[in-house]
Amino acid sequence: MRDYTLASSLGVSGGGKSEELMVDRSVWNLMRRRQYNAARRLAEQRQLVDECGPAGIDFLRPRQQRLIARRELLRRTAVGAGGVSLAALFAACGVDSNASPSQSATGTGTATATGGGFESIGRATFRREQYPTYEGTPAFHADATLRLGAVISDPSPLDMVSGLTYYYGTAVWMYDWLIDLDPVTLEVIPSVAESWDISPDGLTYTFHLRSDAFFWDGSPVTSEDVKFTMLAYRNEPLSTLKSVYEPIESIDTPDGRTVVVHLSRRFAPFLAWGGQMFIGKKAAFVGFEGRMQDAPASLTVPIGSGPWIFEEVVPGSHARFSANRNWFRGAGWDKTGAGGPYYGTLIQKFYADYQSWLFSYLGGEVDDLYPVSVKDIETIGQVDSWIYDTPSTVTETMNFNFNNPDRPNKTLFDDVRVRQALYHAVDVEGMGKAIWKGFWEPRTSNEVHPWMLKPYQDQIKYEYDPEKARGLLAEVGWIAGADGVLERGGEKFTILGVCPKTYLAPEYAQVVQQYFKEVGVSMDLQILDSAPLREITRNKFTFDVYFRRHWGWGYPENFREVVSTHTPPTGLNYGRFSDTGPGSVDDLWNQILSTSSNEESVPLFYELQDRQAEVLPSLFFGSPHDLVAVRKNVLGHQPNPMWQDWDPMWWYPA
Amino acid sequence: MPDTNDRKAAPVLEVTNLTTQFFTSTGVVHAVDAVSFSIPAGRALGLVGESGSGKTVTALSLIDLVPPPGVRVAGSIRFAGRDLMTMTSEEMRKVQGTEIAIVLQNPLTSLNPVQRIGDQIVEIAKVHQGLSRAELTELAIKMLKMVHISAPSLRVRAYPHELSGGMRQRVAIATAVSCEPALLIADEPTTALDVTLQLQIICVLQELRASSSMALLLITHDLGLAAELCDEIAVMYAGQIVEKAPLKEIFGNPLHPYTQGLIRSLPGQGQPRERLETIAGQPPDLISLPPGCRFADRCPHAVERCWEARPALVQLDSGREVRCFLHDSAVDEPLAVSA
Amino acid sequence: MAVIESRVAPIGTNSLPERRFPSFRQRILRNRPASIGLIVLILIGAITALTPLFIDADRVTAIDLTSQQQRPSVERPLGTDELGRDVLVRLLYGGRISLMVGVGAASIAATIGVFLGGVSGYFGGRVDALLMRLTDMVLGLPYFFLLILFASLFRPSVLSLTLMIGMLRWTTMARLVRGEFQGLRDRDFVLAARATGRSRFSIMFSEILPNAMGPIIVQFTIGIAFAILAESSISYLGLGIRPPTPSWGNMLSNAQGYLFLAPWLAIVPGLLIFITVLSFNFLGDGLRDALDPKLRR
Amino acid sequence: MSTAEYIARRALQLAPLLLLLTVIVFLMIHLAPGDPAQNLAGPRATDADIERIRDAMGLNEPIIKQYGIWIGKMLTGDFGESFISHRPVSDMIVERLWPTALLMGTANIVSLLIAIPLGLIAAVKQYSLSDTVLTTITFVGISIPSFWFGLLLMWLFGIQLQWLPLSGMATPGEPATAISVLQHLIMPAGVIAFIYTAFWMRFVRSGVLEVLTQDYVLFARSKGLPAKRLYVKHVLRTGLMPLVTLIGLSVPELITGSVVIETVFSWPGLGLLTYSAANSRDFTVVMALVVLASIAVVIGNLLADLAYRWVDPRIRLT
Repeated sequence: MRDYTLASSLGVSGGGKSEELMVDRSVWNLMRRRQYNAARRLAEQRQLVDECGPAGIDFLRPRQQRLIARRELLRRTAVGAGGVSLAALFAACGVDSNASPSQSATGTGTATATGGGFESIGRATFRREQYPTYEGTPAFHADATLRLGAVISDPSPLDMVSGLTYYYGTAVWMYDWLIDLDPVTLEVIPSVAESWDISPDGLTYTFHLRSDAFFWDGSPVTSEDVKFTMLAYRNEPLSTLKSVYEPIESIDTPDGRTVVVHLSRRFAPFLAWGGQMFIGKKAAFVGFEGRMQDAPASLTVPIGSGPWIFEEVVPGSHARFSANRNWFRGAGWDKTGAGGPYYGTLIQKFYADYQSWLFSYLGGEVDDLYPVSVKDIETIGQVDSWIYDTPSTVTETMNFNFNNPDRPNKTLFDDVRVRQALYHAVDVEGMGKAIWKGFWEPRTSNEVHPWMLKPYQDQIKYEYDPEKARGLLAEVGWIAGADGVLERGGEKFTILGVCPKTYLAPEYAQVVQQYFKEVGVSMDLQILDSAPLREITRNKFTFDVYFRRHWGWGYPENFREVVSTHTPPTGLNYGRFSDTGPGSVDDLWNQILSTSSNEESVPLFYELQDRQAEVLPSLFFGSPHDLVAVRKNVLGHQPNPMWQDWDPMWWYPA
Repeated sequence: MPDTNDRKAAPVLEVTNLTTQFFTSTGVVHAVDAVSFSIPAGRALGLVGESGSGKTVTALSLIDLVPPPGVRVAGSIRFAGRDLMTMTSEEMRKVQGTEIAIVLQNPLTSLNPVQRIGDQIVEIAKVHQGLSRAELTELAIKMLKMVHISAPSLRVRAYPHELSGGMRQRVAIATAVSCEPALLIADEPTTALDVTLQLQIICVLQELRASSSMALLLITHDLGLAAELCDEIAVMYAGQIVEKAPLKEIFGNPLHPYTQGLIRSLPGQGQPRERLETIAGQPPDLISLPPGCRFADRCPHAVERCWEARPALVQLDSGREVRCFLHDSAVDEPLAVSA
Repeated sequence: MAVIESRVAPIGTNSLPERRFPSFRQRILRNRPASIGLIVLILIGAITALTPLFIDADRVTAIDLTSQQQRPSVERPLGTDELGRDVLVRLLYGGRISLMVGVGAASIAATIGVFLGGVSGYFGGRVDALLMRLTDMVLGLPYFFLLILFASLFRPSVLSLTLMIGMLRWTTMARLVRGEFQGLRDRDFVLAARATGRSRFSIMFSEILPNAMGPIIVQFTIGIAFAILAESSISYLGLGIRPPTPSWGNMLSNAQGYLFLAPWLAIVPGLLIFITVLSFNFLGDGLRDALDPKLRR
Repeated sequence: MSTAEYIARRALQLAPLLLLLTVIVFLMIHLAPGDPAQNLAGPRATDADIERIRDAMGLNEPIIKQYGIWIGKMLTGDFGESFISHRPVSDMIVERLWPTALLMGTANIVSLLIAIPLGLIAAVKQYSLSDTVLTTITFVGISIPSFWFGLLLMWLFGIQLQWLPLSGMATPGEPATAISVLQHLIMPAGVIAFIYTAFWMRFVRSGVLEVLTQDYVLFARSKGLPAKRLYVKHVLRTGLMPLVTLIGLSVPELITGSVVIETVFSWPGLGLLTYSAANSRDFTVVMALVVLASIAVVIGNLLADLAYRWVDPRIRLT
C-alpha cells in the first residue's frame, strides 16, 4: 500500500527489520567503524553542496524562486540534456541558496537536502551520537510506560526461531544472547557466556556461562537450556537460521555452566553469529521436544532471562512487558554506568500498516516510529521528536541478467564495458537527493558489504560521467540512432527493468530510467509484487536488470548466493552471473567460508571486493539511512546494529 | 309531496361553494369548483359523473383527506351544525369514522393486509369509544353478521388476503358503519366487483339505510347504481355540479345536455339491439379551463354564447337546479329543446 | 423465496384528475440535483476524456527532480508530489482510470444481468429457476470480502479489476430485468410479435428490452457509482490500481502522509471520488423519478 | 410448511453453495502467485530454506489432497493452524469476533435508531424542507468514500483536536474500561453508522412513501386515528417490511466486519484479520474466514426470510 507494503504483507513489524537478522558480528565490528567514519567523511565532503540545499521539498519556498528553478529546467531541456543531471540539481540548489534564514529556520528545504548533515526540521531534532547521551542519571520509573509500535497482526511470542521479525523484535527484549556486541565498537563481548575459547583447528567452541543469569522464574540459565535452544534453531523446520547451525556436529554439557560445541567443518562466523542466539528455558517447551511450532497457543508464557518480562499479547492490539529488575545486565553494566530497564512497563502496539502507525505517533499514542519514510520527515516535524539518523546496512542495487530467454541477443551485458557504462551513467548522489532527500550514502563501487575494508579512494570507482558512459558504449559499438536510442547492427538498446513496488524502488528505478535515457539506453519498467517478482527473478529470468534492495550484511553464504555463480538452489544471483576459476568470485567465497577466524577471512574479503568491482555482476547505488523517530519525552535511544532496532532497556523518561 | 317535506327537514350535511384545488408543478388543478349540495338525515344523495369529474375529491374534501398537494381553498361544510372547514385536524379526527365514515372503491387495497379484519373493523370503536377487548370482539362479530359474512367468529381472526373481493368490501362497509355514523360516504363501492357481488353490496347498503337514520353520499359513475340507492342525484362534470334533482325527475326529464347524454348511454333504455349512445369528446383540462361552458365542446345544443360566458347553477321553479344557458331564465327567449 | 400476493393487486385509485404530463426532458431537468449531477458528470467526463489531447501521458509518471513537492502555483494548480509530478495531471489521468473502471464494471454487470435476467424472465419455468438459483448463489457471496481476496492474491490490472467488480455485481440487475420481462412478456405487442413467428431472442431484445430500458438505465447509473466506490476502496487499501498508474483511490492513499503539510493532496482526490459518486447517485435518482409513472407529479 | 421444515430445506439448498465456494476459494488461493513459505522465511531465505519450509507446511502435497485434508478437518470443526502465528485459526477468529460484533453492532443499532424515525419524517413530510435536507444527507452518506471520511475525522478529532484516540479498541496497558472502549469506538462506529443510516433511511423513506399512497392508509385515516397509531400500526408496520430483509442481509457484514474501516482505524476485528491474512497469504486463516463469511451470508438470508415470514402474513414459502 505504502512504501512498507512488503513489510506489512509479511505481517512483520517495523517494515522489514527481519532482514538485518543475520549478521556476522566480527565483520560488523569492523564495518560499523568504517561506516561511521565514511558517513562522517561524506557529510564533510558534501557540506559545500549542502550549503545550497536540495531540489527537494519546498512547500514553504517563495514562488519566484520556484520559477527560476523552472526556467533552469527549461533551459536545460532546451540544450537537450533532458532528464536529470547534476546541472539541474545545482540549478535547483542555486535557487535554494537564496532561501531566507526564516525559511531555513523552519528546517524545510535546506534541511532535507543535507541528509546526514543538518540539525532539525520543525520540532524534530536530529541525533547522530553513537552512545546515548544521558541528561542527568537515568532512574527507574516503575509507573512509567514506554510505548513502541509495530506493523504486525497476530504474534506468537513463543516462536523465536522462524523468520518472522516480530519474534526477534520482541525476543531481543525477552531473551538474552549467548554472546553480545558492543553497541558502538561492535566488539564481541560477553553476555550469558562470560568467556569462550576456540580450539586451534577451529572445530570446537567452548562457552563458559556466567553464574548470575537467571530466568524470570528465578531459575539459573544452564548449559542444558543453551543446548536445547541451539538444537531448536538447528532442527526446527521453519527455522531460517538453520544453515548457521548446520555445521554443528554435537553439543556436550560437561556441567551446568559449560557448553562445548563440536563443528563438522571450519566455520568462521560461528562465534559471532551462532553465538548470537536467544536462550529460552527448556522447561517452557517440555512436551514438544524443541518443536516450538507445536507449542500450544494457550502456552503463550515464554520464559526468558532478558530485560523485559513478557506479560500478555492482545492479538490485533498490543503486547505488554514489564521490567525485569533482576536482569544481570542491570545498573553498572552499560559503559555509561547506567543500567536498564528504566520503564516499569513496555507496550508494543500493533498497527495495520505504517500509515496508521504514523497517525498514531502524531496523535501521541506511541513513542516511536520506525522506519521513518523520508516523505514524512516534515510531517514528523509537527510534533516534538528526536529523529535518530544512522547509516543503514541495506544497499539499493541493480542486478544484471546475463541470460534473458526473451532476448534474442543474450550477449547484451557480456562486455563488462557495457556494465561499467551504465554505472557511469547514474548519478547516485542526485538519486539519493531526489528520492531519499539526501538521507543516503551514495556508492560508486561494487563494494562487497559489509566488508567495507578499504578506504574508498583505493577502490575502482565508477563516478557519474555520462560522457564516459557514451564513450564506453560507443567502443562496444552502440551508436545513437535517430530517436536518441543506441543501436547496434539494427538492434536497439532497449532493456526491461523489474523492481518491487516497495521501499521507494519504483521511484528510484524511474530516476535510473531517466539517467539511462540520457546516454541513449531506453529501459521499460515493470513494477511487481513480491510474489510475481520472485517468480520472474528466480524462475523465469525474463528481465534484463532487477532493482533489488540488498538487505544488510549478513552471513557470507547469504551474500554469496547473490553474486557467486548461478547454481540453484544455494548459488542464486538473480542474473545467472558466473565467475569461476582461480581468483574468481566463487573461488574466493569458498576460501572465505573455510576460514576459522575473521583475521583469516578479512584479507580474502579485500580480494573479493576488488574482484566484485572488476566483474560488476551488479551495480551498487547506495544505502538509504535508517531513520527512527522517537518522542522527545523519551531519551537514551541507541541504535542497535544487530537489529536495525534498539534495546529499549536503555530508554528512560525525560 | 314527501320530497318537499323532506327538503324542509334539517340537512345533516350542507356543503356550499366547496372549492378544492391541487397546486402542482404543472399548474393549479381546479378539481372541485364551487360545489354546493346538502343531504337531509336519512336520505341518500348520488354524486354522479364520469371519472375525473371531481366526485372523489369532493368526497375526500368532506372528511379532510385531500391528498397533497390538494387544498380546500373555499366554501363551507356544515355538518350537524358545525363547520368542518374551520375545524382543527384534531377536532376533525373526532368526527372522522364516528360521525362521517367512508367506503373506498377498491376492496382489495382498502384493507390493511397485515392486520386481522376483526381488529380493523373495531378500530374506530377502539380509538374513539375505548371499549374493552371483549366488547370489541363482540362488536366485530356483530358487524360481520350485519354484512352477512358467514362464520364471523372465525373470520374475525382472518387476514384480508384470506377473503374474496366481495367479502372484503363488505368488511370495509362493516368497518365504516361500526360506530353508526350520521353520514356514510360510499365512493364507487361496487365498481371493482363483478355484477353478483355488486348486488350483495347494494343489498347491504339498502339494509343499512332501512335500519338506521344514516345519511348516504354515494359517489358513482353509474346512474343505475344511483337509481338503486338514492333519493336525489347531483350530476358532476369537470369539477362542477351541472344538474341536481330528485331521482325520478332526473330520469324522467333530464335538463342538462350532459345528463341527457348519460341517461341515453344507459343500457336497456331504448329498444334491444339498439347500440348504446356515447358522449363524444373529452372533458376539458382542469388546469386551463375554457372561458365558456365546460361542456360546450361536447354539447349538441351549444351556441356561440356557450363558448363566451360561463353558465351559473340556477334554481328552477320546480326547485331543481341546472347549469345551462338553455334553462337560464336570464336568457331572453328560451330555446326549444329538440327532444 | 417469499412471494407477496399484494404485489399483483392494483395500486389504489383515489388519485387525482388526469392531466397531460410534462415530457421526460422537462421532468429530468426540473429535478435540480439530477440536472446538476448530469452537468458535473459531463464536465468531469469531458475533461478527463480530453486530457490526453492536451497533456501527453508520460507527464503522468515522469519524475522531475527539480520540482518536488511544490505548493500550488499558476502553472501547477495543485502543486507537485514528492517526485515532482504535476498532481493535477495525475488527478486527471487518475480520473480516467477511476471512471473507466466504474463504467466498465457497471457495463459488464449490466450485460450479464440483462442477458440472464432477460432469459430468466422471458422463458420462466426451469430456466428461470436455474438462473435464479445461480443469482442467489452469486448474491450469497460476500462480495467485498472476495474482492479484497482477489485483489490481494492476484495483483489486478485496470482490466482485471474492472472484470472482478463487474462479475460480482450483476445480480441486482438480473433480478430487476427478470421482473420487468415477466411483466412485459404477455403484453399484446409481444404476443403480436410472437404471432409473426419471430425468434424468441429477437423478440426479447428488440421488443421487450426497449420497454424495460428505463429501470435498467437507472440501475446502470447507480452501478457506476458503486463500482467507482469499490475501485477507490480497493486501491486505497493498496490492493487495486498500483502506482505509478494513478487512480483517485491510490493517489489519496499515497497522499495521506501529507495531510498536514499539503492537505489538498489528500483532500482533492477524495473530494473528486465523492462528487463523482454523488453525481451518479443524484442522476440515477432523478432518472428513476423521471421514468417512473407512479411518481409523476 | 412449518418453519423447521423450511429452515431444513433452505439449509439443504445452501450446503452445495458453501461447498462450491470453498472449492473456488481454495483453488484461487493456491493457484495465486505468492507463497506463505516465502513470507515466513523472509525475502533473504535461500530456495533451499523455502522448499524445506514448504514441505514442513505440507504445501508440496497435490492440491486435491490438500483440499481433502483441509475440508475433512474443517468438517470436524478444526480450521487448522495459522501459517504465520502457528495459532489455531479458530482461536484467532473467536478473539476477533467480539470487537467486530461490537463495532458493527453499535453501528447497526445506532443507524437504525436514527434512520427509522428520520426516514418516516422525510416520507410523511415529502417535498418539505426537512425532507429535502434529510434526502440530501442520505445521498451524501451513500456517496462518501468511507476511508476518506474516516481519514478526515482522524485528522480533525484525533490529531488536530486530540479529542479521540486514533487507533485500536482500547489504550494498551490501561484497563479497557467501558469509557475508553467507547472513546475508541466513536470514530469508526460513527463512520459506519453514518453510511448505514443513509442506506436505511433511503429504504424507510421509499417504503413508507409507497405505503402512504395505499388505499388502506387513506381508509385508516378516514377512521380518525391518532397520528401515532396511524403511522405505527398502518404505515410503519408494512412500510418497514423491506427493511427487515435488508437487516437480515446485513448480517454478514455484522460478522465479517468492515475491512476498510477496521484497517483505517486499526480496529482489531475480523476485517483487519482478513486484510492481514490475505496480505500474508495465511491460507488457513483466509479459508476459514471465507467459510465463515459465506455461512454468515447464508444465515443472513435465512434470517431475512424468516423475519419476513414473521412480519408479513401474506407470505407463502415456496
